[in-house]
Amino acid sequence: MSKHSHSPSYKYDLITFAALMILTIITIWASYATGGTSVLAVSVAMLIATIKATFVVRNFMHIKYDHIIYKVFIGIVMLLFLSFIVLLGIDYALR
Amino acid sequence: MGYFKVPISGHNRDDEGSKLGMWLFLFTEILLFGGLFLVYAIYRFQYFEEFRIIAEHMDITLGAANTVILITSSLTVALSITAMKKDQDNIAVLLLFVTIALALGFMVNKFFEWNEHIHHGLVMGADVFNNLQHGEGMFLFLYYFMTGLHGLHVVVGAIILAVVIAKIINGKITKDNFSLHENGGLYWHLVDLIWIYLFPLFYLLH
Amino acid sequence: MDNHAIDSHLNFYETKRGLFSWIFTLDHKRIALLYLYSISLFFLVGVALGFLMRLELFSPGGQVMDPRTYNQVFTFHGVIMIFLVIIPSIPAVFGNFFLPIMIGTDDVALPRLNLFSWWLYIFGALMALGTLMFGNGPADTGWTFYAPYSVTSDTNVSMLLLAAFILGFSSILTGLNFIVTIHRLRAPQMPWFRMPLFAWGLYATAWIQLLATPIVGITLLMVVMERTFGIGLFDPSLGGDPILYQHLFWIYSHPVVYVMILPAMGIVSEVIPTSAQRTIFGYKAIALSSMAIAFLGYFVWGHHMFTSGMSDQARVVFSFITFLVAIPTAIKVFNWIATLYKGSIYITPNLLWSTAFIFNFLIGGLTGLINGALAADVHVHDTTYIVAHFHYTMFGGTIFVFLGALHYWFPKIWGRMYNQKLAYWALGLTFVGFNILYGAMLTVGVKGMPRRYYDYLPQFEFLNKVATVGSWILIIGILLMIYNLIRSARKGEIAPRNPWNGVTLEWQVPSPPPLHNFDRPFILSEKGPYDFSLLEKINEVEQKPLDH
Amino acid sequence: MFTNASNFTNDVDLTFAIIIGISLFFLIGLTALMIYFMVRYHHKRNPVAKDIHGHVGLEILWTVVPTILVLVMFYYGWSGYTDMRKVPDDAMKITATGRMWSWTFEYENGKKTDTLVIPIDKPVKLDLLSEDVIHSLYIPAFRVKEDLVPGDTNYMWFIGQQLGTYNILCAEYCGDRHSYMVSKVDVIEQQAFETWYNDTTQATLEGAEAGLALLKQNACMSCHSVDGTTMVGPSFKGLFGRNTEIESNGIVKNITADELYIIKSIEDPAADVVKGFSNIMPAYKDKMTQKELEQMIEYIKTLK
Ligand code: HEA
Ligand code: HEA
Ligand code: HEC
Ligand code: CUA
Ligand SMILES: [Cu+2]
Repeated sequence: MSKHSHSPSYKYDLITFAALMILTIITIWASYATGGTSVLAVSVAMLIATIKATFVVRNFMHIKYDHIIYKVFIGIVMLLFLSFIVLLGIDYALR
Repeated sequence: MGYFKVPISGHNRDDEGSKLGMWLFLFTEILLFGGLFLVYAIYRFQYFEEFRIIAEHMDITLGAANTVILITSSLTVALSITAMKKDQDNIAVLLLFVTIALALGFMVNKFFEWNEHIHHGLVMGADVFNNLQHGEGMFLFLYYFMTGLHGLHVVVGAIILAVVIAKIINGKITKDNFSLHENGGLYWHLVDLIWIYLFPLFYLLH
Repeated sequence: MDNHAIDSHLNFYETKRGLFSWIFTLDHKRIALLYLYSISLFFLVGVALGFLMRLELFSPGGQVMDPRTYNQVFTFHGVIMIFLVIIPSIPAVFGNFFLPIMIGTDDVALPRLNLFSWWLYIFGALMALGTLMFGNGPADTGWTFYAPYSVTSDTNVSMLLLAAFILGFSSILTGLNFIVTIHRLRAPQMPWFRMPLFAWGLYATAWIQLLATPIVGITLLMVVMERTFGIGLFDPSLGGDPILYQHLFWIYSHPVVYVMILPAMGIVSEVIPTSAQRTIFGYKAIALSSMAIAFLGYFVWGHHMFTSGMSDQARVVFSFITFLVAIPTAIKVFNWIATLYKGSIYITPNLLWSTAFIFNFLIGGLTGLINGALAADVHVHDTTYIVAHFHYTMFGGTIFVFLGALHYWFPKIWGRMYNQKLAYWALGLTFVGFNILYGAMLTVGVKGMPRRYYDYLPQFEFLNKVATVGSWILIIGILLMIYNLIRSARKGEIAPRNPWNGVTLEWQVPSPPPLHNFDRPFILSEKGPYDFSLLEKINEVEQKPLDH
Repeated sequence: MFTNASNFTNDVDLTFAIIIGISLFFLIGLTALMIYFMVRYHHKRNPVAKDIHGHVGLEILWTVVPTILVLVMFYYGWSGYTDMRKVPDDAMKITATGRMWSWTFEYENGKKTDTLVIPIDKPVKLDLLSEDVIHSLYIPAFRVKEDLVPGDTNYMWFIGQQLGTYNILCAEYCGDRHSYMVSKVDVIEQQAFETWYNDTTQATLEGAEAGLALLKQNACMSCHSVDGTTMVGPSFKGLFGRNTEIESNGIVKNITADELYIIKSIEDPAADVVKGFSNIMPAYKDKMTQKELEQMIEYIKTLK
């Protein structure tokens, strides 16, 4: 079992939940506000989704309290995926 | 230089090891979906108009409802792990049951949604579908593929959680030994995580 | 230790017997052997297909089969060799057997998962073989499964794709297991930079298996779906983009060539210090260059697509990064050779397989540089030059090391010595045959003979004949080696613990090892894994066995 | 190597020569060093090994030198390649179409051929199209190659600099007869080219003769023989009036090949699939006129 430096608390989970719900409402609202179709809309939606994902990973999945190596790994995986997108972009945007 | 004993063994319990293994597996899952996200990204820009038009058929309300369901289920799993750590077995089990119920709700919702599409002929093989623009068909296919694969993960996740429930009741999972519970939780959060991206990509961006 | 002491006078073969004790075993050594035997079996099938192709290409015109069959043969040959032989080969066999021993533990971290990946492997393999029986004949698409041909071909492509998908997961799980094992089960006195280099190679490999394989998995699945539902994900007549398929395929399939070569490089880094009886030159450089290769290897996939119609800028970017990967590889080669300097070298078949590897891999790697150069690749792309390049790296590289490793660890695995004289002969024939075969293909490729050609223009005949003759010499060499190894495993002299005077942990356990690997405390040096000043101490133990 | 057949041969061969030169240096040098060490430091000659853990200076040296060398290689590959993508404005445009398993070249005046004919010393641009799967147009002597991707437009250009006939090969695997998807490029004098270019007598052929020309032009001959050998499809020899077993919508039946059947087989080959063959023939519906169909059948009738 992993050592947790914090004491478990329901409140913490509930706050995270509240944040996720609020972000869900914001992203729906934003999709209407941005017209839902432009490049801007896609970027905003992805940005909000990423903020939500960060909450889930950090708070629900306890990355905040885990060994630093997990953060490094997650960073590498994200970097990898982003570079795939960038390299594909170099082809598709310039073809 | 020195003499020492053989330390840890592959057959001993190693919770940190199991958790590491689970995380590595989650990375694999993320990249499995990642391939699909790459395809989506490319075609989204290639067929911007078609994707927009066909996305009109998506029901935001149903999508939002499922988003709320999944986030809530993520909460209940997180709470049940907290309960486990506090040695409140009964609450933990109860919360897991709620999670599975929510998973079921998600799938029922999904079923109605797909049913609706099929009813309108928006499915591979139907005439309406065959007459769609190429980009529109692509969108629908990716929609079925990605949400279908995601649905499969929901089912698998629910089964894992059911096993966890059984083991808690049997006393095999306890305050000092809840690695499976924790890992099941991690898997469940991944399911939520992926949906967080699927929701805007398929429902919101029209 | 104490709790294991009871049965440690039995080796791991003797603890239990019977078929079930093998196919349901959780012992990493037995799982390794299960892999070895199944891989060898499929390997022989693949070899036979390679032999058939060479017969067909002996002269222009049809020789022994028709075009469709030829296409199915090279596809099956490629799929077997890549997915069933070379990807699992070193990690699943030698990694499984020696990684836990070399880092001082008694098994991998997740033994059940280990067994499960072998079963997945067998399941996938049977499915691949199943295409011979079910549907409209085995696939004829080439191992690259390029769309739209793979979408429209009427052969049983779908089943082969599913098989590859399953085999991919087997490979992912092996990698996952190794990462956890290396993170969690290293002996307490073995920090990262005192791990044997083979472990470093496996660690780098495992990350590629873990993070690249799922992408090709899902891509192959997309093709299956496309074939089943008639959707145009990659088929241009339905709006798809075939080049996107190529991107997704190579995002995995370039990194996977480093899955093949990095563990092999790890083994070479073990054999050379043992043979030279001195420490490795530039330990950290070799260890870190494995990680660098694994990392950079993710970003070069586009070099397989220089003529595909990708944007010109992308071609330049990919060409540039391709050249960067060559640098860490060069570092390794230089360090190996420097390790021989001022050593006290014992010439053994082990060492010669490794040096033969270095020679072949130099040719393979250096021809890779020509492929990476844009102007030159336009000419040699999809010619037999490429075929020779990848046989030089995969066969001359990985498989040579695999065979070398069989010799190096033979005494440890089977507890007997092999016949050295026969081993030299087998190696010699294999090496000569190999270079005739692929040297000729290299040349005929530069002259412009495209690959996957059933028939060819008359001006290519001479070199093709040379290649075919080379394949005969090669196969004689391999058969001789197989004969020698099988005979020695049954009748060879009994091997001591440490026949080659190595110092890594596997030489401190009995040959063959007991079920829980160690029968006594082992010795580790603070100066790293290759500290030969310990040799006397290690071998001393052998003379006076400890009392249990 | 080092011919002058096209304007790219020099650049490509130079890139080759440079990389091979550097490679041979390392291959021979490292192999020799390896063998020397094995002999010089054999345990009989050197019983006590010396532990050397490494040398920072050397590590830096053999990182920096290869880095410089690969940058040189990259540069030559890149500069040779840049020219291949810069088409001069005055290039003659030809559309090259690939299909299973033949080539068609269409000139600006509508002239269609199955071999490429180009004037010497004049830049030529090929627009590359494919009708089915990916092919790749490869002229080894010219050192050029580019894929023909269905649904996409690729291009290549070159200048033929030496009179003569060179091979065109298909370099991307495209199915059963991939290795037979070959053609030629004729590099001829400007004068001769103009005569050839303006000659359109082909259209004046009549009857069975025209039929044969059409069969060749439409690539039928890449799958069907006229001498009775079975290639990818059934032979045309004796086809007319033959009793054939076909599968039509999953039902197997026997028919006699008459005009209607043959026309149907050409326009919609998937409808009736001859037993023992796969359904891979492309449909030619709307690609041929009634007259052309008749001419082809007329020719097929002559093959008894
Ligand atoms: C084990 C497998 C393996 C390995 C290790 C490699 C290693 C390399 N490969 Fe290879 N490759 C394949 C397997 C492998 N390849 C396969 C299977 C294909 C074809 C797939 C198909 O189409 O079916 C292929 C195809 C292929 C292509 C595509 C060709 C084409 O289709 O047109 C290219 C292009 O750049 C390429 C490049 C390289 C390079 C630059 C390396 C480098 O990593 C090599 C680095 C090594 C060295 C450089 C030698 C050692 C260094 C020195 C001695 C120092 C001196 C060096 C310098 C001065 C730099 N490979
Ligand atoms: C590891 C990979 C591997 C290996 C070992 C081989 C081995 C051989 N290959 Fe390979 N080949 C491929 C991978 C490999 N191939 C791939 C990926 C392709 C591309 C397919 C495609 O285009 O889609 C290809 C394509 C290919 C072609 C080109 C087809 C074409 O483009 O037209 C040819 C042509 O001759 C050929 C020939 C051979 C021959 C004669 C052998 C061998 O038969 C030579 C004999 C070798 C041995 C006899 C030895 C090795 C022994 C062992 C490993 C020991 C086993 C262990 C025990 C017994 C314990 N191969
Ligand atoms: C890609 C290969 C290919 C090409 C190109 C091709 N065919 Fe075919 N053809 C086939 C195959 C395979 C069959 C048998 C299966 C079927 O009936 O569809 C066939 C069947 C036929 C038949 C029926 C033969 C019989 O024995 O009943 C005719 C007639 C025919 N083709 C004519 C043509 C003509 C005319 C052309 C060119 C305009 C042509 N084909 C081009 C592959 C091809
Ligand atoms: Cu066309 Cu190969
Ligand atoms: Cu590559």
